[in-house]
Amino acid sequence: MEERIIIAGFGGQGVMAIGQLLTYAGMIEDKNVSWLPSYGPEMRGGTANCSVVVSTEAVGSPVVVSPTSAIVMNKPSLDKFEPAVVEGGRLFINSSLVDRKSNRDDIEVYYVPANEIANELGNMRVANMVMLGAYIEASKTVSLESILEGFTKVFGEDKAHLLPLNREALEKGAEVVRNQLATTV
Amino acid sequence: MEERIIIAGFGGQGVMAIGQLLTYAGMIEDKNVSWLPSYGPEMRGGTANCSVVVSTEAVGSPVVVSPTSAIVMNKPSLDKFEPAVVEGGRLFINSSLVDRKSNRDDIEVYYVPANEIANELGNMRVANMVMLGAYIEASKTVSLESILEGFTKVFGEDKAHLLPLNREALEKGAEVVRNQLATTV
Amino acid sequence: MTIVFQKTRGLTDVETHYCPGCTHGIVHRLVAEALEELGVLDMAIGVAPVGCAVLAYKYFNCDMHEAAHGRAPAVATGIKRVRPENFVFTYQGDGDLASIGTAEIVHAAHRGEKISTIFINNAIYGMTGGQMAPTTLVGQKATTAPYGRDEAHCGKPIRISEMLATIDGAKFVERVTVTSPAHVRKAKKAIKECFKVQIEGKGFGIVEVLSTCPTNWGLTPTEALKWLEDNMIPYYPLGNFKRPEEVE
Amino acid sequence: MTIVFQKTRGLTDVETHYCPGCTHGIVHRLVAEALEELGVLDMAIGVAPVGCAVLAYKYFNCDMHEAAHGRAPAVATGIKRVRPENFVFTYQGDGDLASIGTAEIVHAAHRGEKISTIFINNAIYGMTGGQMAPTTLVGQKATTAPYGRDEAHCGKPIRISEMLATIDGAKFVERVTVTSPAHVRKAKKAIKECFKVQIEGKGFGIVEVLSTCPTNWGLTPTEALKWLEDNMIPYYPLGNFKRPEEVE
Amino acid sequence: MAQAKPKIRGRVTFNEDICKGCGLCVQACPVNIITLDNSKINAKGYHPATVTDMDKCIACASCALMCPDVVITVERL
Amino acid sequence: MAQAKPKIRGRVTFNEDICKGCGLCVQACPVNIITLDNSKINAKGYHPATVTDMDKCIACASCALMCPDVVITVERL
Amino acid sequence: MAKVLMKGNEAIGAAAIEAGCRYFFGYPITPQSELPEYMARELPKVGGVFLQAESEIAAINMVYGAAGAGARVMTSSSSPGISLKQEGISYIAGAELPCLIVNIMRGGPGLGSILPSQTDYFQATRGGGNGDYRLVVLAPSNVQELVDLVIEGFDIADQYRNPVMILGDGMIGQMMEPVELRKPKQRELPPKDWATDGTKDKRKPNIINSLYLAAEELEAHNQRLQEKYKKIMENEVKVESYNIEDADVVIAAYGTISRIAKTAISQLEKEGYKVGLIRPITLWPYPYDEFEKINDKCKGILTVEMNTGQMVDDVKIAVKGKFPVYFHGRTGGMVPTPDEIIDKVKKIYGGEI
Amino acid sequence: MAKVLMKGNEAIGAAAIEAGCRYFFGYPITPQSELPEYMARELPKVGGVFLQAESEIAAINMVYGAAGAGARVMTSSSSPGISLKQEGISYIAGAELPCLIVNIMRGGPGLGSILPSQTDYFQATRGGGNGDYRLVVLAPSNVQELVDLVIEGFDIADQYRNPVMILGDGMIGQMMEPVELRKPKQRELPPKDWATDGTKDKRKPNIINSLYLAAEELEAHNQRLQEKYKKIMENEVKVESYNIEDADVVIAAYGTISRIAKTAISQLEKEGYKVGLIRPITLWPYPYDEFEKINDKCKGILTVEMNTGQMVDDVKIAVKGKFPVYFHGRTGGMVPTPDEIIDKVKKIYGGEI
Ligand SMILES: Cc1ncc(C[n+]2csc(CCOP(=O)(O)OP(=O)(O)O)c2C)c(N)n1
Ligand SMILES: Cc1ncc(C[n+]2csc(CCOP(=O)(O)OP(=O)(O)O)c2C)c(N)n1
Ligand code: SF4
Ligand code: SF4
Ligand code: SF4
Ligand code: SF4
Ligand code: SF4
Ligand code: SF4
Ligand SMILES: [Mg+2]
Ligand SMILES: [Mg+2]
Repeated sequence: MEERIIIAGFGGQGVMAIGQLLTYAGMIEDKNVSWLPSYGPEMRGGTANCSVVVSTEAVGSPVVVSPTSAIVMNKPSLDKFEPAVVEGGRLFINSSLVDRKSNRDDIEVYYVPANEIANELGNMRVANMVMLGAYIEASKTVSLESILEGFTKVFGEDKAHLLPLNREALEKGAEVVRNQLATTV
Repeated sequence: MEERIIIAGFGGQGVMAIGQLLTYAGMIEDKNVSWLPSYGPEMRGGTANCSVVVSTEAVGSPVVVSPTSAIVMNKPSLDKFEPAVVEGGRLFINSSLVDRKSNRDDIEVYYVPANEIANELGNMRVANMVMLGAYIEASKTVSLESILEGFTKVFGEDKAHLLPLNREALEKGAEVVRNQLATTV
Repeated sequence: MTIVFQKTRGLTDVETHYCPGCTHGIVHRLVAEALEELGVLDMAIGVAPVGCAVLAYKYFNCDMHEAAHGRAPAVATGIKRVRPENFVFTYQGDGDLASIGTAEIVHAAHRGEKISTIFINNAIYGMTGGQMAPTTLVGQKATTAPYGRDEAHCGKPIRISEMLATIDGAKFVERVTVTSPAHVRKAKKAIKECFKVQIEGKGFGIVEVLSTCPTNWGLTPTEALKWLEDNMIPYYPLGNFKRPEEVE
Repeated sequence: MTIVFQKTRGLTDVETHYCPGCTHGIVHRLVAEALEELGVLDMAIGVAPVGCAVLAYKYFNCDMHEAAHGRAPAVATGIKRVRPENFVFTYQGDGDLASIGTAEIVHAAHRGEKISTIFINNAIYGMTGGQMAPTTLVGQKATTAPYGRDEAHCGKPIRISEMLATIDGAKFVERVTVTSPAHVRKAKKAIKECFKVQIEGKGFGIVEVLSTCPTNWGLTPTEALKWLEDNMIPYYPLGNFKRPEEVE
Repeated sequence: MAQAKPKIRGRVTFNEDICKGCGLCVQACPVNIITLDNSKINAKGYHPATVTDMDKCIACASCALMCPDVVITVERL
Repeated sequence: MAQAKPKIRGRVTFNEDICKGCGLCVQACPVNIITLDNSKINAKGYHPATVTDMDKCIACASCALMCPDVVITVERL
Repeated sequence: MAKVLMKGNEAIGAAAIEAGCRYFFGYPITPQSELPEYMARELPKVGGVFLQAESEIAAINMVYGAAGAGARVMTSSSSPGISLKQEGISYIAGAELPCLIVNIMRGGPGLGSILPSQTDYFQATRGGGNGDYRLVVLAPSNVQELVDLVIEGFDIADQYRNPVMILGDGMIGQMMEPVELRKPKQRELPPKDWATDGTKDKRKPNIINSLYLAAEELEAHNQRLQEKYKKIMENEVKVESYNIEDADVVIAAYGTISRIAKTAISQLEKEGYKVGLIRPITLWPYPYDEFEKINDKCKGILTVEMNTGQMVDDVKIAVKGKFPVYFHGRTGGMVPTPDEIIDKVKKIYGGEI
Repeated sequence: MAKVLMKGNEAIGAAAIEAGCRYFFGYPITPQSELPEYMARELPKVGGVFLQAESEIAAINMVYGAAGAGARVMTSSSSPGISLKQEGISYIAGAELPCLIVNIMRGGPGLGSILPSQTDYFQATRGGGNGDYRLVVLAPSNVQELVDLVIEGFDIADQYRNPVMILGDGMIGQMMEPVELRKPKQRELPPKDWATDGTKDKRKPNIINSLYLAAEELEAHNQRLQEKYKKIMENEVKVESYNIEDADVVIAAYGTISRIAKTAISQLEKEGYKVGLIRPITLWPYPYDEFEKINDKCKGILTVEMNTGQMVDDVKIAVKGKFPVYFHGRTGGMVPTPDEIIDKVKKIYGGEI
């Protein structure tokens, strides 16, 4: 198993953070993992993305060129990474901020109204966790428990009180996927 | 013909200058020439020397390791360069400042009381020219006229008035050699 | 109907990459206006630094050089010596000018190079993500001073204008800020006066502009203005430190 | 019978390579005496420059580093940060400190490094054969200013002590000379006071010594002393520019 | 109510597309007629500045002087 | 002739071998008793400094203070 | 110690502290700034000193001072900043002082970009500074190896009194991977009795220096250095190789790029190609001998780098004309993909290049 | 023009002025200080500007500015000073500006000594700075050639918009030989329409720059550079060779050392040995092809340098394992003698090494 994930969005949407969380969870589950941020000129005020690899083999290239999954939090990211997803791969679209549908029909596409859900949960900043929840539900790359275990490692012990909120966000995201799978199947 | 000359003495004795003069004269006579100063740590307050090559062929190494002639203006220079002179070569010793004799018997050795002669001429600073006069008389590497032709090139037009004095110094040096040859023969 | 304010020809149409509310943008405009108003835009050659203003060569509508970090005054010297008839300026940050480029600015001043320098003091390394600058205030946090700048460890911030004013060849030295329209007007006046010192061949001139870095200060743009006024101005007094006597 | 004057233990027995009458030698002795008299010789670590004093590491009877040209203050910083309990000093010429090493000396001062600097201002590059220094006087000839230093071309000489005195971390700044026994005594006093500033942990100190270079000035040693007094002192006023308040 | 003296009137135009929503103009306006339009997001992703009551504008150009992105043109009517 | 008050007397010793004949001590001596000995050339090639009239020495150490080469030792007798 | 997920730049800091490094002098530059930032946070906690220098030049000269005073000390920068350090590095090598220098390379020349590259290979392995000196140059391919090499690097530096360089690209500095801080093999390290800490009137002054005015002395010094370098060449070569006894094509690649090469190789193997790998871990001393082990029927060596072909010189020197040497490189922050490599290998197979 | 006797350093200055160079920015350092001193004297006479910079770094950045402003400009230094210029040189190469940089090499590493050496061969030919750039490196062996190469060097720089380096040792800087200032072959030089002299409202702004933030752009820029370098490699190789079709041993040497090699060779010929010479005049582009012409029965190549063996790498690359490569070097200011070379050649003949 080798999952090569790209997570992309505006700076500030927390794409780096969920990438790290996913990587941490993979490590906890004794998989081989790597996380690589984009840190190029697009950083300032623009979009940000990171590459995550979770694999049962040693990680080859930490640069993900043809992702098995892509999580896109805004429209520019969709435009950029949609074509790169491998055939049979998965694409997770934050449908709160992206108004178009994917035009790939050879991959699984999930539409997650992440900002709306986060809003309902009372904290816009967990939109990223909603997307992550959706992703792990669909891909089973790591378990939700591993994600939560990594939470304080990535965000620090002083963020422990936010665990329940984040668990809820992850679960809501997972729910969207389950529902979508239910309707499509 | 290849003359490889080392000229050595205290800083201030004008060894660099007569080296340049000789080189210039060689150039005037359409020979191949090079002049290379020592500029190492021994410079400050110590001894100075230069390598001159005058040759009918292209000059190979500008560094003179085994001189065909050596002109030494003081004792440390004699000590340093006496052993280096090639068999059959020439050694010119400023006997005003060097109190010992050469212990080589396979080379021509000339003893020139350069400072005394210069003193007689009323200018201690031409001791170097006395030595040079001796050298060209013995070696015939270049003519005295060529040396004089190069004089203002090396010392500047404003030193032209010193030409007669310097000619005299050169000739006195030559005389010493002629006399010495006369006695030895 | 008269136009009271519009974009100067001294700026290109390229949108800047500066963060929202960063006062680099204000200073760019003032410099460009001064070039235009003094009639030297078409003969101006600017030198951009390494720092947030690294892309200034895209923004000023005149010939530009991108210099190595800190070396803008040396680059400007090279240009000015070749083209004494042109107007030559550098635009530098506090990491660039007050840290790595200390020797170059001091000696441009010392030689009395007929160049003009705009010095953006934002008490931080903006471009590289908020490291400490020599101008960072005592107690101010930076990524390389995570517990706040500690005087015992690395001294008090350096006051560049005061230092350069001791150098004879520096003929114009003034510190301004751009935290309010009134300050912006004063800053522009200083920049123009500084530029005139070059145009009149009198020597080296520098305008230090206390500037904000909302991003790395972790403040909103308006909070940043206030922080600057409350914290920087008391340590870095505004005012003119030197001008050619005739101008005074 | 008492010994009024003898060679200090602070100097090794190695004969210096300095030209006859060069005042580098006097300053060496004063520094060595100060180290001995303040009881820090055995814990001293000195930093030699690139310049005529390049071989100072052979002359001072304590641990020594030979630094790259101009970088002695940075080298001293590295040493002092590792060995805060030791006494660390640099000995630098005006090419070394006032030209290539400008940034390093300014920032050692700015950080308030607890090191002491002896700055030999002889208005020339001695070691390399008499090129112009930033401290060369207007009109003074040098091999790279063959027609005399021209203010219009490269400004007036820089006054380092005045400049460094504007920096907070520089706690002791004094300019002295060694052209007479009286001046030599004053110079020694300044050096000792400067060293004490380090010993007491107060910050950075520097003593600028106006010094001769008979060789490259083309003067005899005694003429050189006079030239210094007649020409350098008027431009470089002697005196203390800064001392810690408590000491004053 | 005091007699209004003949008032200078102005008009400001925002090049909305390049506004970064920093709010410096908002704070600078002496008559407080600029706000950030939270209902809009421009191409750069910011809420652009806009004038609520143009009639009150006195063409003082304070907004323009403070704008780091040269978004604003000011006319005196 | 005025009555001589009890005078301080001194002795200076030169480490001649390392003297560079610069003359700074000559100029520094308030009682003018140092000269360069033109009749001698030391190992370094210089005319070393020497005292002409030791009795006049007042042990002021001016010579030693000015000597760049630490050639001189001064004693008070 | 349990594994933790760390960014390469921060892992360097953690490893250095683990190795006993207590002094860091540096200057910010992307993409390595997380390292000084980490040191600024962590060194004070262990009684160490982080100091931001006024420039890279000041930083390397502070390192020179600190190393001479006997400390385990390090500095780091990225390409243009490393260029500025060249004089200082030459002095440190000349004075034979141990220290660790990290170069997290970015695109060049000049200001270039902040994206990853391997474009300072020549500078690192041949000396960008003046004189005949060598750095031990270590090129890790993942964060664990980075950590291991940093820790061992300090020992190598101390053992030989020689500066050691960690040569990484922006990628390894920025990426996160699981790491464990573990001790390297024990080395016997000579005492630092040459360090300056004051004579305390108990010994002759110690002198840190690279100046030898007399030709004979400087030559003798250079001979000593060369003998030391010979010893390092004999003892410290590190290389990973794979299947070179059997391969039809051997890829030579170092650092993160070697991982991409590995991905390409396993893909190629699935398609039936026999492709080997030589991954130099020490770029100096270079593992020339490893290339002798390549089987005779090998069709060629493909060097892959994020530059325009610098290690190619060493590969050519190593193979001595026995095999053709091909090159694939990307520059400016572009990263070679497995597909590009696969394509190139197939072309070599097919005799198309 | 008649021949005059000139010191190498001064001859460089005279040649530069002859070539139209009017701007010099430098900093004193032995053994090249006569060059700035000459320029300080002579440039004002021809309306040029000599400026002593505050440091080598300032000097090279002044050159960057002046070159960008369209001037023929030069700087010079010696080894440690050249190390300091590496960032600046990388910027100049990156921004594609023409200029002449002179390195009159001295002993290293570090402060080393002031005596002649050839110890910056790697730095000059491989780039001591960051990034994939190249300097055209010219290595004259006598003062006349020095003068010729300086004059042509300015043209090469302008033709390719690339910095050119004159790499000499302290010996060539200090020695006097007869020289004649003569024009090189005429080249067609492109107009400097990229230079900054103010838009005068007649054109778009000119920008001098080496920053390309986007990977694609920087890669494209590097590709352009590489294409230019390829052209230079095709057109500008200069090499002198002697008797390589027949020699039993070929000596490879450059600069002044090649003269010593020649002396050795003529001595050896007298004794009946057949010894050839390859003397690269351009060290980059390197005359690799010349080595192809060496006859098959040659027993080996002896590289002679005043360093510990740097050009040896290029010789190995050139001969591709066809001949054994030997080395003889002296360092620290020691100069190889003809006798040493003769001895080494005889040993190669005798199979003793
Ligand atoms: C030689 C070199 N060192 C370091 C850097 C990295 N660098 C880029 S910008 C910068 C600091 C900029 O700070 P400042 O000059 O204050 O400008 P600001 O971004 O705050 O406007 C640094 C250190 C570099 N590009 N080159
Ligand atoms: C990087 C570098 N640049 C230049 C030099 C050459 N150099 C040696 S000493 C010196 C100047 C010394 O002058 P100063 O500091 O005034 O000392 P002084 O000799 O006058 O005492 C220079 C430029 C060098 N060794 N290293
Ligand atoms: S980082 Fe700071 S200085 Fe740079 S553009 Fe952003 S706000 Fe301005
Ligand atoms: S050159 Fe000048 S400074 Fe140097 S030792 Fe001689 S007199 Fe002193
Ligand atoms: S011109 Fe003045 S009044 Fe009008 S909007 Fe701008 S700041 Fe407000
Ligand atoms: S100041 Fe300019 S950029 Fe900022 S909100 Fe106002 S118009 Fe927009
Ligand atoms: S001690 Fe005083 S009096 Fe005696 S010789 Fe020296 S200077 Fe003259
Ligand atoms: S001062 Fe010293 S060196 Fe000079 S002459 Fe007197 S004793 Fe000799
Ligand atoms: Mg800043
Ligand atoms: Mg000096």
